[in-house]
Amino acid sequence: MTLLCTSADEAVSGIADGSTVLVGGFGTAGMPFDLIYALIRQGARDLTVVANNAGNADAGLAALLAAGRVRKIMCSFPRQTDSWVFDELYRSGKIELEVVPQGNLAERMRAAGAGIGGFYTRTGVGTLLAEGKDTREIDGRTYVLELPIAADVALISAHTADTLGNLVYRKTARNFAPVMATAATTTVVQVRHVVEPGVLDPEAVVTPGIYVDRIVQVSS
Amino acid sequence: MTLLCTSADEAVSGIADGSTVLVGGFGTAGMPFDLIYALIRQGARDLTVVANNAGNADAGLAALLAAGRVRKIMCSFPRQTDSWVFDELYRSGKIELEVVPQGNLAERMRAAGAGIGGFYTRTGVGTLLAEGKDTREIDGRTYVLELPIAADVALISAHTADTLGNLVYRKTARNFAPVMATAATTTVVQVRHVVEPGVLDPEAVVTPGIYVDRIVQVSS
Amino acid sequence: MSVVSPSIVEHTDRGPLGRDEMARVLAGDIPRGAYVNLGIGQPTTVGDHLPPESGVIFHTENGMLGMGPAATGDAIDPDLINAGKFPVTELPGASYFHHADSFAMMRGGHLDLCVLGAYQVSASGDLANWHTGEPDAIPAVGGAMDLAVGAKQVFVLMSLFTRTGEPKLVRECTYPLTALRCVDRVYTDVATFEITGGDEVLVRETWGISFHELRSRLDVPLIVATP
Amino acid sequence: MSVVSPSIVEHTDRGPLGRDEMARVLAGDIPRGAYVNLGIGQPTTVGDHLPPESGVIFHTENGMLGMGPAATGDAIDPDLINAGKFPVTELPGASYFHHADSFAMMRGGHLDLCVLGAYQVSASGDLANWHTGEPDAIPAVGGAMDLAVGAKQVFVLMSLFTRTGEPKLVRECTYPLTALRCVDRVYTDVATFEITGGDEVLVRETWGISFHELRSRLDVPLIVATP
Repeated sequence: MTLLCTSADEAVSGIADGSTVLVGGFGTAGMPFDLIYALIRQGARDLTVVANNAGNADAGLAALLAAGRVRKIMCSFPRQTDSWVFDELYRSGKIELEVVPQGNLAERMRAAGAGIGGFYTRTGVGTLLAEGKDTREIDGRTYVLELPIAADVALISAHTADTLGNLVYRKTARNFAPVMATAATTTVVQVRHVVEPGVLDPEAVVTPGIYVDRIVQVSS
Repeated sequence: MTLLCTSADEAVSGIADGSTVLVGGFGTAGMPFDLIYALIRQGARDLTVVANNAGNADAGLAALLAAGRVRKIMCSFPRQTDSWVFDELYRSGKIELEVVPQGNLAERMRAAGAGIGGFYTRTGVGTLLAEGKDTREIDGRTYVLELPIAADVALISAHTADTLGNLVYRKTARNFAPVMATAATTTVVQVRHVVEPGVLDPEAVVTPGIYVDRIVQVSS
Repeated sequence: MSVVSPSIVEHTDRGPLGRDEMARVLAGDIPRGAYVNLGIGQPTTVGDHLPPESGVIFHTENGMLGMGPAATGDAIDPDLINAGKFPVTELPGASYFHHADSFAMMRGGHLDLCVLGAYQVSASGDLANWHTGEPDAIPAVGGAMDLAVGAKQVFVLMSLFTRTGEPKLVRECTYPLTALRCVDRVYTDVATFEITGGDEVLVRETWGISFHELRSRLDVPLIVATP
Repeated sequence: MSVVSPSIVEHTDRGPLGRDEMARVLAGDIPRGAYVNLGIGQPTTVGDHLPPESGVIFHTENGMLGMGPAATGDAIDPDLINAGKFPVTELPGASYFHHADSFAMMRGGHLDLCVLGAYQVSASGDLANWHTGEPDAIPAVGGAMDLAVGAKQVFVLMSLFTRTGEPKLVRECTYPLTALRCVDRVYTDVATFEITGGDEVLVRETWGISFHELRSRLDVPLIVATP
């Protein structure tokens, strides 16, 4: 059952120290800023964060990093022109980094959500990022075994939710959110609009409510 | 590039003897009847058909089986109250059957479309349907390795296409079609309506046109 | 050590449950707001006892959440069917998705509960429900193996004995398996059972039979709960 | 045996191509109606030479097919960006999808072509474009490894020499690899190359340099096509 929260603080309550937290967004598009700031106030420490980037400028994910709450980040593209918070933490040895090819990041979270124990991919074959991983020849080609990324919590952003938790997104702000929603024990969503069941087109729902645990409406 | 065909016969032209053909539909919902009848007229033989069922009554897929064109069928649920065509062929040894759990059928076609060389699933562990397949312990649980199902042709049905091949479906007639569209070298779609690009809501397109090779509009 | 006394409800003043009563008993154990998949055949009838007001949301593996009751008359739409291929309806808040997404939902452990029929259930919760194993039988598995391993809880709904009187709750399944150690509860016409994960099966309630008589008719070690 | 004579266009009456000219040359080799992904940085500029009338359909890995040109002024929408995180527009017939679907499209071999930048390309088509290998460098791979193995054809767009004059088309890459044997063509400021799959690289066209001079400046065996 999906819980409609009255504040972002309520929505992130109970996140434990040491949790693995999926954070939606590609750059700032789709980043759940309100939930991240609430998580900073909530105080959970020693987090492993999974996200595409390692924060932009001083906002959102970068602010969570700057607050010293993140032990490790798994992402595809940490190095950006405005990723100075991460860059400083990384160079001073204060944060662990696991670089994951973007397609593996998405597919490994999908696997966690879909009950797949592991999958073989050609991405990374023969590169540093496949070192130490099992490989297998299938139909004459070499593949690398990749394992699921499951998480305790997903913090994502969507455009509109109904009160059953069905979600629709807007344009490329969709990005990782639907996959993350499937891969976390608790999925928390900030949305711009909340509507009654029956308002969203059932053919166009992207994330069915079964994947959504908590919703909070934020002013955009 | 997507080709708009003027007839179902044109849409199925060139399908070779011995092809693997994915046939959409769950029971009769979403079954591409016009394409199947065109395939019967076209004459390709010795086909391997992948579908959820093995045909209902004497129509559609059952008619293709009755015409003696199918060497082997891979499906999850051949035995139905009205699957008499298949039942007779099977009992008289005239068709080969590979029973695949429905989730594996869908996931194996997705794997083919997604460049996944194989995946580990718990479905089937310890059963007849996993005999002879590789297993692996992951995180203390046993999984079975399943391999992709790729095909030469997919015959599917959709509700509306635009001329770039973007597709939307209607209710549970969607079923296997979006996955099959990704797993075949040539994807052929029968649709009820064809519209210009820009008419379909980009947020609600289910099958992007990149997966669609041929479209034919049929009267429903 | 606490004193163990039987905690079981025995309805010996009546006969076994009818099919509709069995479905109602099972339905009564489904929590409000649960996401539920009902297998084809008798399990589908459980839905008759869970109207939309129950808050239970039904999944059908052919690509829908929020499935409503059976469709009749003008509401019948060939594009809107359930896993048993019967016409159904759509409730407010429904959503459609394709088969890979539908089975990802199932296999990924997101459904709270599924209800399945069975040829046999073993004391350790092994399920056999897809193949009689007879040489001329046409096997058909559908989504049973996926549901059995994927749903958070698996409830079986079946008669406890075959027409020839053989028990279907057994020490070890003799029919080909659907999945290992997957069943949580078994709802039958004469008793409801909980699979404990140990060697013994727990009996919760009986109809038309006493616990002692039930024990004499099954080859499975039975226990009752500590109150 | 046929008589082999050089089949190459040598533009020795001018200097090397400018960055915009490089993008235009590459764009000229993209077939009408192709599905194309342009990598971040210089590869993105190829799109400037492929207006909507070209029929080329652009994929951006952050979840869109049918991406239009850069957005400016009021058309800027923070929810609509490309893989380089710059605002873009939507063309009629566009579609949005999530990241796993977007990379399934890429990794499943459905994109006709991707254009990537590179630190190095080897004679056999190995690509190095994600990591300088320097100890204090922050590695960032993004979607490069997925694109390199997934697209039907991989075109590299890069200057042929580093600022210090080192060739970037090499016998073996010394930088950490992105993918093995994935590059089909290399478009540079002084020449365009085809990776043949053999030991030698085929030169198609040169600018501001002759084939013979080019051969003297690279440590890679070069050939020209049989006309």
